[in-house]
Amino acid sequence: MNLNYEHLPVIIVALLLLAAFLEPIVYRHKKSWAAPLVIASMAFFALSSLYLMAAVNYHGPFNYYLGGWAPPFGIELEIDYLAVFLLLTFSVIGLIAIVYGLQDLKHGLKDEVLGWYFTLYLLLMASMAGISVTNDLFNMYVFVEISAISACAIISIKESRECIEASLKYLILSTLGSGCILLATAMLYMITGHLNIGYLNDVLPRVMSHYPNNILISLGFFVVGYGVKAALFPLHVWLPDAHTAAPSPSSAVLSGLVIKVYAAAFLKVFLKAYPREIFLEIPVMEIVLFLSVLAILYGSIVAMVQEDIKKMLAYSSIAQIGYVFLGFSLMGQRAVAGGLLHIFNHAMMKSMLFLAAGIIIYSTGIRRIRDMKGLGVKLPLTMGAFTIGALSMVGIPGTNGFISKWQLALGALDLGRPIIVVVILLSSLLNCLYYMPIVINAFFGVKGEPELEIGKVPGVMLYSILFLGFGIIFFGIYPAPLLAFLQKTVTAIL
Amino acid sequence: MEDLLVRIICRLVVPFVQLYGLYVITHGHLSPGGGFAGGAIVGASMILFALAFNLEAGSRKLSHDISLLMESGGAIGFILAGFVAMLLGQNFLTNKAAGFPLGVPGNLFSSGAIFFFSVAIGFKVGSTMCTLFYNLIEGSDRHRSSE
Amino acid sequence: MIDIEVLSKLFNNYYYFAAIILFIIGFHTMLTHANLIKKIIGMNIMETAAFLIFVSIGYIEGGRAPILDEGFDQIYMNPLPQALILTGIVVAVSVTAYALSLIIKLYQHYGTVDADEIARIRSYKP
Amino acid sequence: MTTGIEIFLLTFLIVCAVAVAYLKDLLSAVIVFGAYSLIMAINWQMLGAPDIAITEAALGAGVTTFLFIATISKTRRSE
Amino acid sequence: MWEGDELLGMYWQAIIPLWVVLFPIFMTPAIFILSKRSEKLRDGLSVLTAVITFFSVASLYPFVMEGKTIEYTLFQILPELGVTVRIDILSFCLAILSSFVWMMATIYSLDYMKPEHGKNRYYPVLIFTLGATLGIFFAGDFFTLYVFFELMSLVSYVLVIHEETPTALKAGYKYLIMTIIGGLALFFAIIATFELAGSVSLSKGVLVSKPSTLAFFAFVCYLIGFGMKAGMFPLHVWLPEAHPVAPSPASALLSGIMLKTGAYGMLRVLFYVFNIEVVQSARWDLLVAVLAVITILLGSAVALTQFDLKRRLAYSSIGQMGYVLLGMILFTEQGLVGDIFHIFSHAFMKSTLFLAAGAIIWKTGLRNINDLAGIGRKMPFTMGAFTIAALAMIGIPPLNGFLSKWTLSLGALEAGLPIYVVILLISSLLNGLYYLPIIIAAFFGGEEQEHAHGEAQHVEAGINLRGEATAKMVIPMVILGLGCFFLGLFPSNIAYELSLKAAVFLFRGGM
Repeated sequence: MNLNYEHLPVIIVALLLLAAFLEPIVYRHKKSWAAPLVIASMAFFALSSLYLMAAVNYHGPFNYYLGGWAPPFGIELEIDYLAVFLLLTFSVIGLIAIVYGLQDLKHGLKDEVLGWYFTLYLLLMASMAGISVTNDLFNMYVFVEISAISACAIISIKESRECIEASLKYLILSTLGSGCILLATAMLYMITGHLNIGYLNDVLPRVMSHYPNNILISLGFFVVGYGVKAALFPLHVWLPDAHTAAPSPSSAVLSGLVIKVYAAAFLKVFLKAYPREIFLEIPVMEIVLFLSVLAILYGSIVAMVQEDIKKMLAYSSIAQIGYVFLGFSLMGQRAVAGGLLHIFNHAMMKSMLFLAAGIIIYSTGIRRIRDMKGLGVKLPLTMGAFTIGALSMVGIPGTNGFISKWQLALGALDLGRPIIVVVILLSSLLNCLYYMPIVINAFFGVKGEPELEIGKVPGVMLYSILFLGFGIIFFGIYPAPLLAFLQKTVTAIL
Repeated sequence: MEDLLVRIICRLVVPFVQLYGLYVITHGHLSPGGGFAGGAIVGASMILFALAFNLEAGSRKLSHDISLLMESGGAIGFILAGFVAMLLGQNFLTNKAAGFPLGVPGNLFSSGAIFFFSVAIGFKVGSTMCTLFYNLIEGSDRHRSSE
Repeated sequence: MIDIEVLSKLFNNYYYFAAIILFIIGFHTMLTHANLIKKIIGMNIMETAAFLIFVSIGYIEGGRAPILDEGFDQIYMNPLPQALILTGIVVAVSVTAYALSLIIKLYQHYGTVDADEIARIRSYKP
Repeated sequence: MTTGIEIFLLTFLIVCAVAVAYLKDLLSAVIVFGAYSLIMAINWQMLGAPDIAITEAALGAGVTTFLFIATISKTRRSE
Repeated sequence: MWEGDELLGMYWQAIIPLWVVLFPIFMTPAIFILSKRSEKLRDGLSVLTAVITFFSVASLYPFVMEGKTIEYTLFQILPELGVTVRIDILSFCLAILSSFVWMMATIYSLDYMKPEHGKNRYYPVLIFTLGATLGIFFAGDFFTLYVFFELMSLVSYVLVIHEETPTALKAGYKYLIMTIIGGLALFFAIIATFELAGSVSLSKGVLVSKPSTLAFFAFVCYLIGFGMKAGMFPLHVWLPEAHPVAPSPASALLSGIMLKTGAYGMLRVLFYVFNIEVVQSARWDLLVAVLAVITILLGSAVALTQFDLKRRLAYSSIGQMGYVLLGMILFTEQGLVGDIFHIFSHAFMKSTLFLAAGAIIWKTGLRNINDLAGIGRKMPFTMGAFTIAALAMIGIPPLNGFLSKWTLSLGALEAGLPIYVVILLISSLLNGLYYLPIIIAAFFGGEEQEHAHGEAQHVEAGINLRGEATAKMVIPMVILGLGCFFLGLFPSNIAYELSLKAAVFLFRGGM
């Protein structure tokens, strides 16, 4: 028996799936074990990701052939820097969200569906881990589908009519996106005979001049497909409803992680599978850049007029995913690193904000921003964490949002595009315009005790957002190792 | 559809359909078909049964608990079978290199782990089909979603 | 003449051609029809079209189904796309089933399966 | 000649797809979609993919149609 | 032995800037926690922190007078960008000034804030802002400077809106938005500098030595960012709203010290990022000059039309900051001396004025200038300090305002720009027009009506019009007022020496 670390990625995915399928049985027969099982599997996920990160950092990236079949026929997993980075992000944020969720969900969900929620959550995590590590386009498609279904399901699990409608809208559009991804994959397979990203990168430069139409179609469909799933600007229509209607931990995971995983998949396909020369001939990245700029401005502007706090956060997500795509589509060393960094940073900020909003809704039932006056007096820690998140969104130095903005802006200047920096700054200002009034209203301008009914906030919920808030500050002050790691990642990709 | 003729024919047909489904499942590596297709056939037979008689009769044959167990059990079995190769020092889901034979045409038990994989998938797909159908018909009194 | 060239190209690749047409029909049905059930059917058509492209890539004129038999010297179809599409079909069916269950729930809430009508009801009663 | 049959089948597929889009009666649309799936299954067989043919027949034509009909019986029949 | 002592001394001096920045910041949570226990402890600790900080800064004096510079990087936040600490004479000037005024304002706060709410919030924020402000001055590169600049700006928001009235909240919101805009402009400027030069350190000499489009935009953004804080003309809109609504000690700090951070930043930009040749050859100085002149005239002119005491003071601040901005683009040594000395003078004058105004408001509740007739007889010390500072503002010799204006004029003449002298004179005249009536009315006017019914009203309202405010309020005010006097008496006082050295230092290339 030699179980070395190279098996870990597949063990992660398999164990998460195993736990997911065990969960309904456990929940039916031994209810008290269900929650520990979820926590244990997520903790295992987080720990092994950490270990994997250390191993890859030390030994270098490695490949894993599923079933012992070498590519081009077998499915290959490639565990490179990017993959471990994504794994770590997903696992840690996922763990925190579900730890928080245990309390919140008991409050918000019907008892009998809780077990199913855990199943779906683990399935979602497994599929995201799968997308991160796989190096095979079709396998990626399958994981994308699984994640789409489970993501829809954790929205619809509340069974209110808003949830179901949002979930159905999401499902339909998401399937549309999957169809596009599948067709694009087929197009690539048609001209190269490969589905493996590495092989595609080898073969595509040789065949691209023979089949320009196929390349064009595949690029277009990939952009549409991943764009729909990651809510890139004109294809974002499903996001606000879906992220608003879902239970708070779901919103945190959906906004913080799920849309990011598609952005990462986009990065994998576009920068790892396609040769760089294609983008010189076909300006698809310019289009994505343009869309992401629009996304940043649109998301920020629309967020300003929202009344529901979760809806506001959802629109803000549209703007933030714009940053990620902005970094990727610039295709410079610093810019891509900035985009990746923003995946991590925004995952922390946005899940924290959603979880804080969840606490507010949990303990007071308030959803409208207008009604949140004086909340800072009643829920000082929650609103304090919210403030940190808001400051980070605006990009105040000392928070991690500043670091990613800095990196992105520097990346844009590297490529001689100061106008992008102006867009980033403009959006920071807009962020300020819609986050700051909440903070100000919560803390200031209230004389005496506000008349609010406050339920008791469970400690676990509070600790999880405080932990995330601490992370925001920590990575705002000491991002150096993370950035060094990302530099390595980007060097490997480009 | 509470018709005598339909019921009798159903009684007659369903065992054969199920047998065929099992055949498809178990001979997945030898002939067209496999876990997915066979499981779907078995599941479809159960649905047919439930349609011809009524839902109570159908769920008596395959109760929700059993269905749940089969559904999860199939998936778990598949993953566990995949782990076997790993315990033998090979990659996940490895068949040939882990010492299992690759299969001789025409021989049912000649292909090692693939047989187990097929059976596990068959269970899973078949029971999932039934669950889905019941859920759709029964409506929202029980919540369930697909995998 | 270019037209004839294009036509003959299309004729020679009739599977791709048909698949693209089906894809567009499915896409169109999915996007433009307000009826949710129709949308789901469109979704299925779209996905089968994509599968059709995939499988026809592996198609070889005069080849046999990829089943190992006594004669080893025969030409086989490429088995890889077929194996993949099997997975794809199962995924498609699960998505369909899930979507349909959502539609039923939506019907119980709104009394209609028409997306436009649902939007109207929602905007009517905020 | 095989090409003739293939082209006939593909044309039939397209016709079915268009018909599905235009039929006002949802039940008829679903039935036509069932036919579409069956033709698709035959198509798979023609393409040398019996595995998919069987699966498509069972899942696409069988189960999916069942599910659609079940849904329509729960909701409303006309568009 | 002797060498060891020397080395130890070096280490100690190297640590002081860090200590000075971190000590108040770390005391903040302590004060916050203790404030729940006892108010006395909280007040005492706040004052103690301010005092210790001041003396720590002061202990650097011999070191700095030797003309030494220390710079080291604490740790890296981003590749090539870290938290860098640096002491030189310019930073020492600003640091000693701000810690001194801060100490005074903190002592003043003790009694002033007694009737106010939210004191548990006020003191920690006050002390934290001290740390952040000193962080700006001891920053070794623009990145660190930016970080502390943003921290200070954001945290001082809490000071601005302390009273939490709708007016205060509105003004505070304006302040916040403008601060963020300024911060973002700075962000752009610094990032562009980093892109152009590969570094934003203060010790690399001139960073950008060739004018280019990007460099120009960077310059403009620096101007927006720092000019925003300094209340430069088109960006001054937040200032007259925010300064009056803050509690008076906070106003004194906002006007006296925090405005200076903008001027300090501009000085650093002009001498470290670009240099004289770049700015002059590209004629960028013209932009600053025009804006500075408009700022001077506008600030002084609008102050005339204001009848709220603190608002008038706030507009006066805008005008005075115009002098500072003007002084730095004269690019003569004399002008620079005047410039830096004016930073000193204005800090003393304006904080005295605001503290005095605060004492009047605290004691009588009167904010309108027309109601202040005869107040000088009731509060002689307060109005005495007010008078000295106001006269200094106008530029009456031998007060410090005169000295700085004199030096500035000399600098302008040296630069061959006598027009600036005319502007200074006009502005002084305007200053006289809006300060003198207050003083005259306070000491000589309005006896009858005040006695007739004004006092009766106030007695009804339960306010005692007689007598001074408490000693804790009067003493800091008087000390600052006397400072105005002594710093102007001889042109060889400590502040002037420091300014002289700093100006020479900057002209030598700032190494």
